[in-house]
Amino acid sequence: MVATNGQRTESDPEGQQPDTLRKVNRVVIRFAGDSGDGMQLTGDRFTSEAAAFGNDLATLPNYPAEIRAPAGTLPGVSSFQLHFADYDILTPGDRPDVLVAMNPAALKANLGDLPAGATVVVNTDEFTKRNLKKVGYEQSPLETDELERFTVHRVAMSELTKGAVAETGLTRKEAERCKNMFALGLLSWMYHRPTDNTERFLREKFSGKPQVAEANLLAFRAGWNYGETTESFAVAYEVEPASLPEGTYRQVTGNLALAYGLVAAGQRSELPVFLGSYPITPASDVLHEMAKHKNFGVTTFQAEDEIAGVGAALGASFGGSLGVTTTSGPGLALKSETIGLAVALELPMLICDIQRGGPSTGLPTKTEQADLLQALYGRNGESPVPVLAPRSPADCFDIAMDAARIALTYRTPVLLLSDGATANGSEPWLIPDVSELPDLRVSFADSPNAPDGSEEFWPYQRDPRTLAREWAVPGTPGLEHRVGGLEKLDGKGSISYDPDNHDAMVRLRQRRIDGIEVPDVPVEDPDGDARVLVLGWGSSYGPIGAACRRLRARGMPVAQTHLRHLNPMPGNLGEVLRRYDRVVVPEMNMGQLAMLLRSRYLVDAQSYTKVAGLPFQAEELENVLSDVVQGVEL
Amino acid sequence: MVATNGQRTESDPEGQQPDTLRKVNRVVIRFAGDSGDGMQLTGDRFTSEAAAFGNDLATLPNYPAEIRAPAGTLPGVSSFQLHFADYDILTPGDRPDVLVAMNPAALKANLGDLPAGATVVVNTDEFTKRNLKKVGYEQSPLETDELERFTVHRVAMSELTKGAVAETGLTRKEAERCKNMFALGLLSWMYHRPTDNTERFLREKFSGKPQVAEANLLAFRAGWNYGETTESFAVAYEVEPASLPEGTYRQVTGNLALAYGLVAAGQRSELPVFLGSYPITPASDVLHEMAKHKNFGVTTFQAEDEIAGVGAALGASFGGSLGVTTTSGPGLALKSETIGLAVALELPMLICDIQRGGPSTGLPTKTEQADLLQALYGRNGESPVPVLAPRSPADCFDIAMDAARIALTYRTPVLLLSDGATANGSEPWLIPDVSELPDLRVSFADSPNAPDGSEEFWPYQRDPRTLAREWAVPGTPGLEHRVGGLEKLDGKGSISYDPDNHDAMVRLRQRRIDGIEVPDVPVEDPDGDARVLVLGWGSSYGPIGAACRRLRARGMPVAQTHLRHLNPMPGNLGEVLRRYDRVVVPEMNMGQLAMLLRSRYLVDAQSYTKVAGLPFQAEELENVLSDVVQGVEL
Amino acid sequence: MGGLAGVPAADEEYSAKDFTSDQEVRWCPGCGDYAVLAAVRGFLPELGIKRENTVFVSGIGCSARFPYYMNTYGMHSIHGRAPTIATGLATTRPDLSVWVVTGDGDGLSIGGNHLIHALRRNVNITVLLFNNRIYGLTKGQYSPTSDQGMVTKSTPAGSLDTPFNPVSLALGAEAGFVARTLDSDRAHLTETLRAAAQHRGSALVEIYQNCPIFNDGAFDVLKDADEKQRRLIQLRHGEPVTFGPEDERFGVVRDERGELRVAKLAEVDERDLVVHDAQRADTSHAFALSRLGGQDLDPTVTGVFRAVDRPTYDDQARQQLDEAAQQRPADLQQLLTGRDTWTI
Amino acid sequence: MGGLAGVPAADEEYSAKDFTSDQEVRWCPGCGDYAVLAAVRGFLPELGIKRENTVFVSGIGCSARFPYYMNTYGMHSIHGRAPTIATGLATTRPDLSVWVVTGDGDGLSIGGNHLIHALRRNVNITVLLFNNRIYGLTKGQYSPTSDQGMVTKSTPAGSLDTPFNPVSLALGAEAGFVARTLDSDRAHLTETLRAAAQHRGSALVEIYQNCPIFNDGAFDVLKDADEKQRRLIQLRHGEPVTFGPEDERFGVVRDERGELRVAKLAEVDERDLVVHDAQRADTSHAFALSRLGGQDLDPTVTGVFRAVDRPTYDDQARQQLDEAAQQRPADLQQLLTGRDTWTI
Ligand SMILES: Cc1ncc(C[n+]2csc(CCOP(=O)(O)OP(=O)(O)O)c2C)c(N)n1
Ligand SMILES: Cc1ncc(C[n+]2csc(CCOP(=O)(O)OP(=O)(O)O)c2C)c(N)n1
Ligand code: SF4
Ligand code: SF4
Ligand SMILES: [Mg+2]
Ligand SMILES: [Mg+2]
Repeated sequence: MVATNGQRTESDPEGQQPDTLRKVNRVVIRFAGDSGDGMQLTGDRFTSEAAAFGNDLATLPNYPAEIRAPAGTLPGVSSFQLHFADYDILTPGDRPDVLVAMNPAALKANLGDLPAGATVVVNTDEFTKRNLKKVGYEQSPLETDELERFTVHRVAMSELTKGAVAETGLTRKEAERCKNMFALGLLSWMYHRPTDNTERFLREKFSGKPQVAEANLLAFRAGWNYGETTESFAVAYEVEPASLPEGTYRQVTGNLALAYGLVAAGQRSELPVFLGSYPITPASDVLHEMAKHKNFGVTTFQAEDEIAGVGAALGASFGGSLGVTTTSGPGLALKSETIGLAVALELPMLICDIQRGGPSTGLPTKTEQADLLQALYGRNGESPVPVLAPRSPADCFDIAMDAARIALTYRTPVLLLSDGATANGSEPWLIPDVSELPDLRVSFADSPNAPDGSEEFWPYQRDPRTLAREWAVPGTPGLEHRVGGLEKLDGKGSISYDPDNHDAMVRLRQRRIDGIEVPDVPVEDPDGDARVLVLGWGSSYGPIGAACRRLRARGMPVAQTHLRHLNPMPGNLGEVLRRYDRVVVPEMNMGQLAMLLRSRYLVDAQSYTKVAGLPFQAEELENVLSDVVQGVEL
Repeated sequence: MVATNGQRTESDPEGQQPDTLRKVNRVVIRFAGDSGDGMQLTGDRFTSEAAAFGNDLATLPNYPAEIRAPAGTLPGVSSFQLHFADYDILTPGDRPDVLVAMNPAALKANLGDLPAGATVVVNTDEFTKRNLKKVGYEQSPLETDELERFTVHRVAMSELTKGAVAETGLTRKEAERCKNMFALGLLSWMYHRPTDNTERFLREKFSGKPQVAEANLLAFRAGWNYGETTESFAVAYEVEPASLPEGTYRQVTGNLALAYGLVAAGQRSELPVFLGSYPITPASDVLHEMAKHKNFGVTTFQAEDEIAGVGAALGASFGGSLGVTTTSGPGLALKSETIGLAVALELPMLICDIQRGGPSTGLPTKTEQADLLQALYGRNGESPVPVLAPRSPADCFDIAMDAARIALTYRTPVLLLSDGATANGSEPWLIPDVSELPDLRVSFADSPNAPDGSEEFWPYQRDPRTLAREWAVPGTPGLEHRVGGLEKLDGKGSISYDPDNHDAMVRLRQRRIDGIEVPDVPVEDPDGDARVLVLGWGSSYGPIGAACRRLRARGMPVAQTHLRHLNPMPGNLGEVLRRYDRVVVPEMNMGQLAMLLRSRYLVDAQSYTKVAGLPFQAEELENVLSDVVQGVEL
Repeated sequence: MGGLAGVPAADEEYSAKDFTSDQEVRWCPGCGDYAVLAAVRGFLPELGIKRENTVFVSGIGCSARFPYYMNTYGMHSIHGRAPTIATGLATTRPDLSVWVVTGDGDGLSIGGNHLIHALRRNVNITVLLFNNRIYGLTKGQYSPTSDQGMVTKSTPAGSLDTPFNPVSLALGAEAGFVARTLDSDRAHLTETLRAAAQHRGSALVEIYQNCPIFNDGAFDVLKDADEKQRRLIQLRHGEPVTFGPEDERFGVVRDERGELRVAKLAEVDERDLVVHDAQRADTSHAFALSRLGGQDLDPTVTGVFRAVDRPTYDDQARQQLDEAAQQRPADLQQLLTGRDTWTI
Repeated sequence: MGGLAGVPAADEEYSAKDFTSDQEVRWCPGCGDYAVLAAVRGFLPELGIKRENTVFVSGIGCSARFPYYMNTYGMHSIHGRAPTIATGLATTRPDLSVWVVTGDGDGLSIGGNHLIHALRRNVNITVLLFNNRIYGLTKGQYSPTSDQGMVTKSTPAGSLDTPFNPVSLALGAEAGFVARTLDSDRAHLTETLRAAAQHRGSALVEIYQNCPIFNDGAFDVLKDADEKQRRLIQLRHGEPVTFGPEDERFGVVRDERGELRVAKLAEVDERDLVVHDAQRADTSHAFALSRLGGQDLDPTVTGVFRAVDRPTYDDQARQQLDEAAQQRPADLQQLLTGRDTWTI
């Protein structure tokens, strides 16, 4: 295999020796086909196989906003990219080493991303005149020199599949629908994957339809055998297990890890969890997942809209539950007034925004980081809320737990900013030992607390350290009280129009959030000689990290740090920033974090921005950063 | 009269001479009473008298959030402060020279604001045991030494009023309700005001109830005569007309000026105006006012909620009207998703936020400037909108016109940030000559514009200078097209999921807003030797200006500039900021503009913040600034 | 199962005073809200549930100040959203009696969607809709229940839209319990609240409420002794629908086309009188009654239009949780571990 | 005055093709939306109005892509808000024919409030509600019209709430025009659209629409020839309500309690049959019909339930403007100057 991106195969450093089983360190595969072709499932299965084998991995699904755009068209192309390796990797990969193209549209849409020398596997059966015309090919690219830079495998997948499953008696149309499993079988052979899991998976998935299960299995095996037996696939590759930290791993997507984190927060706080939500891409899957865990005391409520979702969550919090709401950018906009109420009420609540391309409906299935300022400031009046962001799919679990810690300790709504790439991407996750998860238990108020000895309950009486107010839930005798959105007297909590009290309360709410304990930010600067610091937040962690590795491998020192806490910011951040000659902040927005840093620390942080609905590529950041590093070295 | 705040009477520089008619340069009067006592009306009438007399003036109403809190209680106190002078003044005054207190609650609530030597006029009839007890007075303050620092006039206003109007045959209760006119009459005598207007006003207001009109007139005259005849009022004062720029003036509140500006924008653009709104304090009066001007082609629509209000406005804009929506902070939060749509659609629309105290319901009848960041960033995705803010009540007219200019020229929603103090405050307004108002006419697209000669209409084809897209309204033959919230291909306007197009469109939308022409900001630095710059925005213009005058009068140089355009900012601002050693930014929030300036210009702008629901006082800013000026002089 | 099943019983006898908070009541003199407050304070003790297990949630408006005046738990939330908050609370806390206080603007204008969804969903909450046919707190704009043509601050030339009939709207939204009553009739108000509290599921009680400041006298015809007799129908389950003064009784009959109309009792056959049945599954009966006189209050139908039991959202949601817990233990470690793992 | 009064007449004859935009239609194969699109494209030419004076406004959802496929003016707005945009447009532009396309999620869940207010307000717009009883675009969560107990992505243990009956809801919200039809019956769909377009004021047309991907076959019983005959009622103004196959006709009668029910035609007196009258002022008649069979489609009542004229919001709003203009000239200088001025 001609390895790409500076990675060389181990056994074959020059990529010449025509072996039958060759070792490589890492591979990026992209499955691409029509929305109806089942590419997400195929990618998912291959990912599971890689995970089961012990590779490190990262994935990037990409699908259209339409449920099913017209078959065979460019807008209808759906793809799934997977990066797996024998070492710890950071991104789903910039450019595929292998593209599986199930039809001409899939080929055309993805060709531009391939490096020279890549492998292309095409389903020739779909390269009909009609299909070619749909995407504007005059002549089949399989017959021109358009693919000459690539190694092309032409496979009649549809027909082979139909042949393989004929015995099941499915209709031709049903039979053909198994061709994605043929492709999976073929790729599984090429990369020497274990197949048991997939076979088991297929049997379970179609347990109600044994005929379909059988057909999928047959197709899968046919694909494998096709690789094994045909001449055209002279070589198979092997990617050894990665040497990750010891422990038991599983594969998680960001949304799954987030849902687990929320369930775990409920368990560790011993509070019921109430999720009030309204479906929206790419957040809906968190609702779907949470709905499965009623046995953990998790109530899910699909509300009539986003406002009702967050309102119900707040009502549940008032009643002593851990109220949660999940959404994406447009939904966050709608929730903003109610989040403001939660700020005034000083009740714990989690608001998870899985960011997507904006403004407005924007690019609903694409990723972006452009809701940071909305999260911080998208409410009337001074209404500070803590903001956290996971840096990778698996990190969603920890971030959810930490968000719950902050919400419960400080009695505040907390905003968690994930994004489409994190939500749908996946990676191996070192399964935590539950007994070692943080203890999140809280105590509810149970007795009068008025400092004047009046035996009254004052709902805005505070813990002097955290400034958190007491949480007295309905049903507690003697603590009857009223809360609301009007300004209230500190301590007593009654309505107050007093100017000085208002000023004091505004500052107090700010101080409470500013005072939240968040860990110092660690800096990765292996040789300690970097003069350039790269700082990011959220899902850009992977590509930034990969770019830094590449620079260092090229002998260019660069320091990296990554913010998981956006508000308040880590206490050492100012000092860290001032340590470097240059600070570069790559963001998938127009420079929102950079603005905050510049304002707060008066540091001339430079933005590098891309707002294209796709994650950064390690390569592009490598180029940007190498220019900066070379600049300061001059 | 003992003049306060460094202002001395002209004819009596030492304040000693016991004259019968004495000239003063400026007076601050506060009328205070129960919510039911008609203090807003009383203040309003006095203001009209002062205006008619040609004084410069500024007003500050202050009333509770309840419609009518229990009579006689502190929360029920309503007041109206008025500052009038023989020169151009900037604020409604820090501390009243005269307090009219209609009951014990009004006295107690306002006493703390009075400078030593102030005049207090009380309605003794209300100082009953019961009323005193309601506000916690053990003994009447009229009988203790609590008021010894003031000149107190004890007037049995209720009884005197009842006596005066007895002949009309009104019930005692109805009769007593005229006591505010008695107070007005008395004060009108004290300050030598012309009374014709008030008499005419009363006759018109109660034209349907001649008995009531008569009673109010009698009470008003009784008050006047009381001043004229009783011994206790030895002195009357005179404040000469102010020497403002030549022209014809009237008095306007901010909300009135804003409504007029919107009507004028419709007339000057020759577009119908459509206001979609939902009532909310302190914005409702704009809706009420606009509803009166249907003869100007103004449609007002009270929607079911804020979202429907802005949605309808956007629909009207799509149809070729000037769509407008008015609201306050919580309503802006609700409108944010739709404003995002307007950003994507690139249609002109005005969104007016009359800011009030937050967060959440906050202090609905108080003023604040804490929606600036919400206005800028309170939407999902990158969705830049221009933001403007009036600096005084009369300035609302010009700002509305300018906001319309920007919206129409650049095809963009525009946010206008007024606030409670500006909205309800009033000042003299030099009535503009309509023929000299800016010409806001636009031209709608009327023919195909595809650059490829295809005779198609491309809705996102742009003016190369403004980057504004064409506005083709339904009903135009041949230009049928569809717009929407999904990302679209530049030029053609069809849906596009192309990554590069998205990136380009995000930058284009930003560039279009950044490129809006706004005037350079002028700096007031009379001697050119200031090292400290004070910069504000919105309604703090008055107190900042007054504070600067005082400093300069004390020989301390200070420069002042004020932002009316918050986004984009004036082109010369960076240069202006860098000219000074120190930049101080007073804001009625936690430093929102300061944050923007620091980030954008990397200038160490220092915030001075107060979030108490009340405007700055000139005195407090004088103190803050004098410390800063002295600091740099060291 | 009654509306209060699951709410712990009080172990003391309360009086109205126990439900009175220390906050001074701040409505305008003469406001109808006072009467409703007094009725609620007076009625709650008879429910016999713990005071601390009672919660009032309101939106924004004059009426929305209600919770401050009740010595129970309470939340004065934001405009229109009280039903959403109550839904989260009621779903997670079967031991609470949850009340929503809203106005014609709060509940029918900005909050209309939450209201109709709460009713259809059938969460165990009781909604008191204070209908004064005006926006009080914002000082007198027309509301979705104002008379057509009404001149208000925002409609100087008269309002244009057809008002909602809140009872019809609720019935169209699948409400299980809908009633109407009057601020000024304490006995009827109390009786209606009692029925609402006993109902398990979402209950809507529309209360005609006078706003002396911005819409004074909107319901005066129902307060004038004569007019009241002539107009006011009080529905009673199982009884024929009749009303009117002793000397001139009226009854409701169904005409040839199937429509309800008012007739002189003397002129109709008693057997033709419509008999009220609040428990009919078919909502058409209650709906037809709601159309008998509407905005013009002539006649005015009050009482319980419909009281039909069906499983509540919150009971079922909790049941799903219980069933899941019985089927699968809450083993967090097992959940996190899942089935496809590998060990390094 | 008809729904299209004020819209300029076309000076050419259009065909369906004229209403077809250059955008490729992107619904799933077999989606019911195709049939509705074809019907609308085919029907619009007969209205005889200028194409450029036709506007489609939609929210978000699969169905909301509709405007892209129409060669008219159009806006694909945001979730649930299309009625608000249409309201602003229709009020300011009497020369346009304004259509709203919405789904059961878009129009009844997030957008429910705007829908009921548009109906009560009676703005001259026509709302097509594509009811597939599921959220299509977000891939299969239950909607406010999904069957109770339905297992969907968001309700793995079955949904809990009672669905809305959109026709009942609209009638409870004072709608002047309400109809129901089917994606698969082109003739009936066209006929219904025709009636809706002719109606001046807000018109709601509920269209049962199949989503083969996430809720396939929801309306299959109405497509099966036999079942359809047994279940489908097509209301016709002025005619008795009857249906059923030749050999077993049914009719709708009113029972002793005044409720509507289905009876075998053979077993009832023809004179007892309910005669449909879409123009009755009393909504109760239409409402009762809407309760005859509901979620279970047994029977399924289609056609125009109610078509009652009353002044529209937008006509009246424009009239107020005209009247004001006649009374007071638009003298801006005079307005700005006002009455209390002083000169320096
Ligand atoms: C989001 C939002 N929009 C508008 C308002 C202003 N507002 C407060 S109460 C109210 C209407 C009150 O009317 P109603 O519900 O009938 O209550 P009432 O005062 O008549 O009791 C409005 C428009 C607000 N507080 N918040
Ligand atoms: C504010 C907002 N919330 C949620 C969504 C996600 N969303 C898009 S369409 C939709 C529901 C679609 O259902 P329906 O209206 O029935 O249309 P269908 O797809 O079935 O035609 C949802 C929840 C969104 N786009 N915007
Ligand atoms: S304004 Fe009306 S509703 Fe509000 S408190 Fe006063 S009387 Fe009551
Ligand atoms: S998901 Fe359903 S409704 Fe949406 S396009 Fe596909 S078939 Fe139609
Ligand atoms: Mg009201
Ligand atoms: Mg649907």
